[in-house]
Amino acid sequence: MGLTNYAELAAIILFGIGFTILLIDRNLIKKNIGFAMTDSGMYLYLAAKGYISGRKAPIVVNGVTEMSAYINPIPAGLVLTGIVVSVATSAVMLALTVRLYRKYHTLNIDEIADKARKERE
Amino acid sequence: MTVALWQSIPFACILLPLFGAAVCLALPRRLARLWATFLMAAVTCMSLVFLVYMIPFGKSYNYPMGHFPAPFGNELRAGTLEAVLGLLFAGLTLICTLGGSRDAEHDISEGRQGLYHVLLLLMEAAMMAQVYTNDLFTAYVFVEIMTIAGCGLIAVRSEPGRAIVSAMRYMIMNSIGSAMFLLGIILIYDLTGHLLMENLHDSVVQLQAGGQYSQPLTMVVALLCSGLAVKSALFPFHSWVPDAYSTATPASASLLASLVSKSYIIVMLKVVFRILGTDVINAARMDDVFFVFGAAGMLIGSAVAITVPDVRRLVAWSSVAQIGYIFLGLGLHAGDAAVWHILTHAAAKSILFLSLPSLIPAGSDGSLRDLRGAGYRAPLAGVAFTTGALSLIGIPLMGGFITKLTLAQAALGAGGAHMWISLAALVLSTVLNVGYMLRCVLVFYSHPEEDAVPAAAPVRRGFALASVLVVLIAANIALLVFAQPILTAIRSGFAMFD
Amino acid sequence: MARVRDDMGDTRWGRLQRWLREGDDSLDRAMIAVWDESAEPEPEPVFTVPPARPEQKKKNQKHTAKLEKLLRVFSVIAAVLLCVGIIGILLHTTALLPSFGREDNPVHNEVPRRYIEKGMNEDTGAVNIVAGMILDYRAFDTLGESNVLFVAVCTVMILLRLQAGDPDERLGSDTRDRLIEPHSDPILQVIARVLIPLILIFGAYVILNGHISPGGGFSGGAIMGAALILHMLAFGEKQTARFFSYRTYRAVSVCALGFYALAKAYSFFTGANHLPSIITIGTPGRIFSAGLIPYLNIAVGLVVCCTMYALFSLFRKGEL
Amino acid sequence: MQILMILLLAAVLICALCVAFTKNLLAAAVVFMTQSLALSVVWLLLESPDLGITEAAVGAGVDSLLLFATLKRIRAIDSDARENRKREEEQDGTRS
Repeated sequence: MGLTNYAELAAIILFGIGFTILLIDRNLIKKNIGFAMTDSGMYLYLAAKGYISGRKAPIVVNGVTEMSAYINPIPAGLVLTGIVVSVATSAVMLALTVRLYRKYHTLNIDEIADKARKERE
Repeated sequence: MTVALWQSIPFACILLPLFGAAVCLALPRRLARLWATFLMAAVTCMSLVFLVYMIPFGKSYNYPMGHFPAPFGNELRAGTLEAVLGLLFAGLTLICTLGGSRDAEHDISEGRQGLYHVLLLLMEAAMMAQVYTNDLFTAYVFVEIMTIAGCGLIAVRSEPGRAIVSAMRYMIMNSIGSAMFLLGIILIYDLTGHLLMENLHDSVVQLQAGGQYSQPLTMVVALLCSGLAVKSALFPFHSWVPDAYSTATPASASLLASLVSKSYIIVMLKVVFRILGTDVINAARMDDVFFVFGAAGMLIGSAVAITVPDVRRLVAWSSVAQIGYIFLGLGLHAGDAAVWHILTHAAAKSILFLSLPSLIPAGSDGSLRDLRGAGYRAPLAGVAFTTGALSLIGIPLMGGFITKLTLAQAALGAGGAHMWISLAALVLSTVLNVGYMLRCVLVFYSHPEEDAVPAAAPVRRGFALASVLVVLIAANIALLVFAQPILTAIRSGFAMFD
Repeated sequence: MARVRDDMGDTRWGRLQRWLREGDDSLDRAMIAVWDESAEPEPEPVFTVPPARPEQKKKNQKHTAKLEKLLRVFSVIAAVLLCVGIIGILLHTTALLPSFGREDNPVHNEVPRRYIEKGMNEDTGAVNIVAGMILDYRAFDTLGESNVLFVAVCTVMILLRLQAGDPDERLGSDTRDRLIEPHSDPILQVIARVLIPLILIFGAYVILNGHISPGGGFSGGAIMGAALILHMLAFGEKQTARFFSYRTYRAVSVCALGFYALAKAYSFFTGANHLPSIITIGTPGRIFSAGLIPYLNIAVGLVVCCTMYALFSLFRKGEL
Repeated sequence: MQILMILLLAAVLICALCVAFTKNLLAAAVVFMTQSLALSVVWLLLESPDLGITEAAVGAGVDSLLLFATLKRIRAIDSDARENRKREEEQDGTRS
């Protein structure tokens, strides 16, 4: 059983969509989801790099410790770290969103910037 | 290889604040402040001792984090350059925290002050980790700690509104930068199979020689460098800087402006000189990108600073320009000029941000009009601001002058269009610098009009700020007096850097 | 003196001097509009249409609506183009990279070889090689990662925890709104009473077996945090507050993170100095084997569990 | 297996597009949660069970819960503001 390169393809498209939402969408919550998607895309890409067709997950079974039996454990470990980091970041962004909404009653970042500028003047 | 006890200092400099941050959460407010200050002082002392031992030692060494040798576990690496930067970061964190403590007490509500000190300690740990780490992924994780802690430090101010807006902008810009940086790490990991910097460098040299992966390598260079440039607020990505620096409490502002944006540049230095090597950077034309954006940042940052009436925003805009100088240094392959400017700018910018609150009268929004005669009302702060301003202007015999001298030397060495553009940019931005900085100083020392309302009595900021300002003035002068040995140390550090 | 300045006031030199000495901003205002927010990603002129005379208003509104529609179309097109551009460049790069799923890729070098071949029996003692990697070989990363969660909770607390004396405390009354108050739903409560112990036990299993089977502190901690969140949703925050408050969070995370930092400091220090370590790897496959890994997993699990609940609770009611 | 993988990846991408084009934030959050769930199965197919569990618990679980909590909080802020306004109007009415 082998998987062809679909995972990387999907990962890149996911990254592209997420990055575009992060850049273009003016809604803060959508921006946040876009950021999370960007990260998922990258992690999918990284995890696909560790895959070797026909091999098993890196959990030692029956004491077999040969390289040829398992896939590469490093990308999985890195992704594990990354997932947690991205949840932390998105929690902070959401908290900022709540504070901003409480103050300005809108989620649109342009309107918020407008109102903040008026406040300054 | 046996490891001397002093060689464990970088490890202690990272782990001590990390541990201290967890403990700090449990302490009551006043004790938390004492504890944080104590830890910062301890880290500063250790960094000083480390530098004293490091200079005669004369070569860099690797320090494994765990029981596993080179490519298998995490590693730290320290040389003279790291020791100098470590001392700068530890010392300035302490100084900024102390100098801004009275304002922080005033700006931050009581329930948040404990958390504020937790954030400061985590920030210090992350910065020390940036300085000493020898592993790209570790750098990413600690970059994220710094990003989030920086967001907290901007938003910690009790006043809602603009501080939060600027924190949000900061966060969006930084997450774009993080995404690019992480993608760069993933691609380079895929190409080489390593995350440790020396191994990465060996593989990259091989790939470069093989010529098979030149396009992906260019992509890696672009992603890593532009991700870090976005995070360090290089010119077109600076939109959050003026708001964030002018609304944050002075300690946070000086910390963010003088240290945090610099530590992304430290990672950048590692990427450029240790991982990729200048050959790969040149092949990808990244040096020209640095050069162009650095020069543009220098000019535009200064040009805006000269028009801004609010003195805090003025200083913030000048930061945009100063980051431009550092990137110009990178673009001209003058790493020593870049590092020297990191030192100068950190010392000068923290003095500006810390002296400003004493100069701005209570109830003013910080526009220059209210600041007439401020230099007489708060003499020490006035002298401090003037010192910082003169250093940034780069009048002969001040820190900024040596930056400009080294940059000009590098430009002359580069020749061609690079030379003319950078010389022109240097001259023009120096003129603009003189314009806005001298303007501030002149306003501070002009007599207030007789019919003006007498300003309210200045807030007493006490002994801590006064001593901090004296130390910073001394540091700015010391940078000038010891310029030659420091530059030698930086250059020898570069020799053992890659 | 004042008279002299009056005379000079209109000359260029006088203006420059005034600008230098007084911070006169007449010179600046025009420039500010151009520069100060020059980095706005999309300066939208639509929202800043100046107030117009009534007869112009209707025309302006029509004009604005048209402009807005145009802008929206433009932004969609820009988004699609940008998206396609990013995807195109990256796909082109990927096509040149080492191909997918092959065993001779540069990624599969001596590092994973050592992790797999020596990981369980000599180095870490963890059957789950990924757990051995993140908690032993590359433990420094993971230490940083736990602190990312810690710093995130601190920042969220700064942002959302209600403070006495905050200027916007009055605005925080949304947290006491009845929309937030849970409805006590008997069906939910009965199911929760059955499910919560099961979820907690499963979370504990995932944490404790982190070095033997898939899982570990992060996933197990998140599962246990979900149980706490479910408890709060089903029985109301007052019930949950009886056993989980800010003091609990503080105590647990201080102990767990402190232990984590100290334990890892010990192992880093002995490792770097080539000192013998008292930590042994034990018999692979047992619960208490693999040196520090199970204890670190427990510490991480506790931190993550408290973090997840704390985050949710802060978002929900602005209090812990 | 291959077909399952393709289906899941297609689902992930469709979810991403839906999020990009929807205006309804709650729908976006739910769709995002679905996407995380599909991804967690993809991790399993890529032989990384650790990631599968973590993504299911952290990505699909906690991250979406935080999104829901935020949306709920925003609604509460809205209704709070409405009530305040109503109260103020009533006060104005009684005064005049």
